[in-house]
Amino acid sequence: MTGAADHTGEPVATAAWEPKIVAFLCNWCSYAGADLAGTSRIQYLPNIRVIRVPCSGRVDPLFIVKALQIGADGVLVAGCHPGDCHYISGNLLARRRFALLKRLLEYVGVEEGRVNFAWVSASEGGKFSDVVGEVVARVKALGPARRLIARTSKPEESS
Amino acid sequence: MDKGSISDFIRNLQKQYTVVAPVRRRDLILFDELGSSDTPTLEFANSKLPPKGFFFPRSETLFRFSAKSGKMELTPAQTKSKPAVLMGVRPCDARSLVLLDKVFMTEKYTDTPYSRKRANTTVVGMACTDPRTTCFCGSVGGDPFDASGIDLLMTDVGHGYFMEALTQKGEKLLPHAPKTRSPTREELQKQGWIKSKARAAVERELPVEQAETNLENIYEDDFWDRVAAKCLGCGVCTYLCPTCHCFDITDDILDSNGVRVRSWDSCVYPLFTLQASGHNPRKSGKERMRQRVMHKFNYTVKNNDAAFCVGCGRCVQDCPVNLDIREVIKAVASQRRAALQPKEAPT
Amino acid sequence: MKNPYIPDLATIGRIITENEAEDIKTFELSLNGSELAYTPGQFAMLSVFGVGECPIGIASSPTQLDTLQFTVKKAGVVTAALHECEEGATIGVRGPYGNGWPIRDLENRNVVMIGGGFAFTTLRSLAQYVLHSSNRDRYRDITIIYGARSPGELIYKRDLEAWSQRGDVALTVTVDKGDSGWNGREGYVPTITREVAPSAEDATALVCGPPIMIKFTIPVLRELGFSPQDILLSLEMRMKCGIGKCGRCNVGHMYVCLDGPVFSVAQLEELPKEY
Amino acid sequence: MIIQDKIREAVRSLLREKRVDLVIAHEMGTLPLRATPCFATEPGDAERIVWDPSCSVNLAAFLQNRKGKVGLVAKSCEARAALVMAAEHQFPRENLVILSAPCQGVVDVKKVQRRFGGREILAAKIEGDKIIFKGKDFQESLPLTQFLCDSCLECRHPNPVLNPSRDVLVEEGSPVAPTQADAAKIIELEKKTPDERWSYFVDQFKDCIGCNACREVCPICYCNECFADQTAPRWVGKSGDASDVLVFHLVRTLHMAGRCVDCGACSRACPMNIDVRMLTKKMEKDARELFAADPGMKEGEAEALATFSEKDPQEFIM
Repeated sequence: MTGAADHTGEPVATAAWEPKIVAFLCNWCSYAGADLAGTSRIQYLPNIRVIRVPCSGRVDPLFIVKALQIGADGVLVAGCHPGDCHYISGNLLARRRFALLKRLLEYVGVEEGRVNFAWVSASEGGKFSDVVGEVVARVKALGPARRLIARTSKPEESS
Repeated sequence: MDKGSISDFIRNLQKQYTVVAPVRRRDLILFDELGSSDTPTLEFANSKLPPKGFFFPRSETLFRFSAKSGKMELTPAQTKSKPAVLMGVRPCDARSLVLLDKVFMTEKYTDTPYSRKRANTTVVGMACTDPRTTCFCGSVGGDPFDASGIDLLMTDVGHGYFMEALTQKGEKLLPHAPKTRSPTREELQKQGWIKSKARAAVERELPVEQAETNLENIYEDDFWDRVAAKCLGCGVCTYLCPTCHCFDITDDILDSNGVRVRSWDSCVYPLFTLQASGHNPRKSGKERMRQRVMHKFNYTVKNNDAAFCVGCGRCVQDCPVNLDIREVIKAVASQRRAALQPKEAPT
Repeated sequence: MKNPYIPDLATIGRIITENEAEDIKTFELSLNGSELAYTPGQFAMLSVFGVGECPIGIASSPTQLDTLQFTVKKAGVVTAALHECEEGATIGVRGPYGNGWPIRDLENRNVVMIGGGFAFTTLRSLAQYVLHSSNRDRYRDITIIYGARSPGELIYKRDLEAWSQRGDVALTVTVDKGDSGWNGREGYVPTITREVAPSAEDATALVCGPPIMIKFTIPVLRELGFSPQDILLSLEMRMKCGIGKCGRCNVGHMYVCLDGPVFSVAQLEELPKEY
Repeated sequence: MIIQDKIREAVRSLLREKRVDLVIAHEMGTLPLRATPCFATEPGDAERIVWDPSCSVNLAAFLQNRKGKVGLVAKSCEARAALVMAAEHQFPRENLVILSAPCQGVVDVKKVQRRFGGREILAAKIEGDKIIFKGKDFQESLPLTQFLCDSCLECRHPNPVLNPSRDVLVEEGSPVAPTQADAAKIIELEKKTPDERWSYFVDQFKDCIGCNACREVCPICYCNECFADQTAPRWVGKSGDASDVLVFHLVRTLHMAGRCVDCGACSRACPMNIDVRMLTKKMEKDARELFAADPGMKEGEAEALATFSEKDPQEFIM
């Protein structure tokens, strides 16, 4: 009666479409890695929208789910390599959460490749660029996000 | 009307009306809009959710807002102009609509999202021929064949349906019913028999009026601690209730567009009355349980001349902890003396 | 018929920061094409689109034809969003709602207004109303007792100044604790009320303030001879609809949005203490 | 002596000796196969206590913030939930006495309704491994296992693990093998394509009415303010948008990770017959596979997600 939205629509990829990727970057490693890529003039794809977080451990799975809900075609979370965490073990706690989140999202049918994780240290400008390239390629192959998307702002017929 | 003609009846109605009727989905009986080839499920005890949702949905857009180049614009939600037929409504649920009218359509303020749908809808009742053991409409002023809120009443008499138009709105539907004929004397007899059997089956002895009076006396009693003890505050009773009508109003936004939404809420939730200052007038389960019972069986009698319970039994059946409202009514009614005596040991 | 949940649009004009802590601001609104015919003591639902709605008492008086004011303390999400708004911003207003102060019943009576802190807003509306030249002769003695935690927390300083210049209103301003620049009264509102000792004869007392102030002021007024019928309070409850439908602001069978927010102590004695 | 009598006896002596102020248990409800919570404070109250497969509420939900010494007549899953809560400081463990016995499983009333269609059950009696159902014009005796919850059929710990110095085990259990393969439905669903799985969940959750029963009956879901109720920011919209419904259930499931004891209360409570456990059991299974999580099996043990191991899997990380 309330007219549940249909979320099974096919992706509408047009030639001009470029995926939007939300990237949660740990302040101490991955953000610095992105910075290094910049200062070293290593190019990386402009599809990412960076959100700087104090630690990959700060990334609540809710943030990732919400990003997908409100318009991201893909998500990247990048933190320090194990052993390098500024807060000793934030990334290791996060690793457990992400493992479960990834499985759960794929289980409900959110395609593999929408949500991605990487360890990128402050000295890995090249790796950062590679990771972004890889994530963009994955998401491009999947097409625009089509699941879990909020339809709030779309016109609808009142019941 | 023959049972076999129900499809044709609906097809005919659909030329002019949107037809909403009970359908079976995932083991549930739910009201839903019928498609052009759907047939309703008319043999059922009652729907899982009451039909109130058709008029007062679980969530509905009141208006949209958008900020276009810095200028705010409001667009009222559109309502469908096609009239609707709500079919297969049990008399208890139809009565609930009459009660809800008393809240949503007052002299001073008319809730137009509700009243427009009400005005635009013809309610086809389905007399209750086989009440469940949890039914107690007879104790709260209803009846398995009650006509209030119904425009056209159908009664299942085995091979066909009796069709009685009770209002002008209902009368307008009759020409759409194919192959109707006047009932035979035997059929009339059978209907009478079905009616009396159904009437005998519903609980009529719940002391609702006694409870209403006693509620005044036991407001401060620790009785409420005991009743509330097993309530987990889940809200199922209120969400499935045909007369519960508490709601929330919230905004949902995406970018510069948004909607203001009215959605069901529940007096059993702790956040329902929580104020921005942190003060909560109904801070514990005790106050919230009391509010629910008082509101249904006392306040509404004062304000709206009727207890806001139609005896459908949904809350009885689906309470996860089996907190049975019938038991609460009985306990309240028998409390007077106990409340005046020294307090029992607290639980 | 108009959907009662759709607010009228209004533009924020002047914004006045009322207190030192800067968490109380008065917003002057101009309605975009609609009108709001209200009496003192009524409230309206203010909307910040995308955040939500909340009930706010009307702080101006209908005698000020060109002004519609709301004084808002930052407390929840909507009031916080209002505080973020700048002049020229568009918000929503619907109302007025509630019974308001009984301006007719107060005629030919002595009016005693007792306010504390931020909760002075609708009393200020009433004060402006009764002191207005077109109304003043319909009311007898007017006493205003107003207190705040500190001098910096006193709101409507310009009104207080203006009233203190008038001969036809007995104004007492007090603070819990003064500072170096303060040479006015010090003391809690209930205590000062006892000192001022307004006569209860042919008088109605209207009390607005934090719960603790109300709790201690009522006994003082009773001692002074005010009957429960002649002490009026304005209640605050969480509200969503403002029109008696949404089910959350009831105290017993009364709805604060419809039957209130103004109740007499006598009425409240009959109701459950659930507010 | 049958287990129920032993439990009543144990409750009676606990209350008589004033070792606890209150015992939370089940008693006869008002509907067939539906026991209801019972709060016993006097030794005599013990007579009302019921211990059988109709006891389907997870009573650990009543422990949060409870003051005073309390006894909990608990099935194994309830005992585990209680231990998870105690480890998370929801009440002091020393205030809790668990009374328990081997569990036969609890009845899923929805399975009964499904079996009998619209026909109303007027009375039902559990006799051994059978249930005798009585309706208006029928009587049928059917195997109990046909009506047990999936979580019970798959239960890996029907015998409670108690602390002998604190708790009371009224009867030792013998090892029991689950009747149904672990996470049977989940594994079946996992084999399907992402599109099929997505359609399954969209279809399941489109009837969610947002009543919060799944959350409120869950002893582990005890937050004072759920993320779904938060307003600044508002994480979960109330417009009934299907995505909001899924965001709520997915994130709730994530919050259950390594803490869910798979009691099945969420699925039993859902008035709309949504099998909420299709999410929570998946989480329980994955947390066990990846991190050997077995919540509530060890007193005071930190939840799996509050700790880590150097060797945790990370092949999914670039």
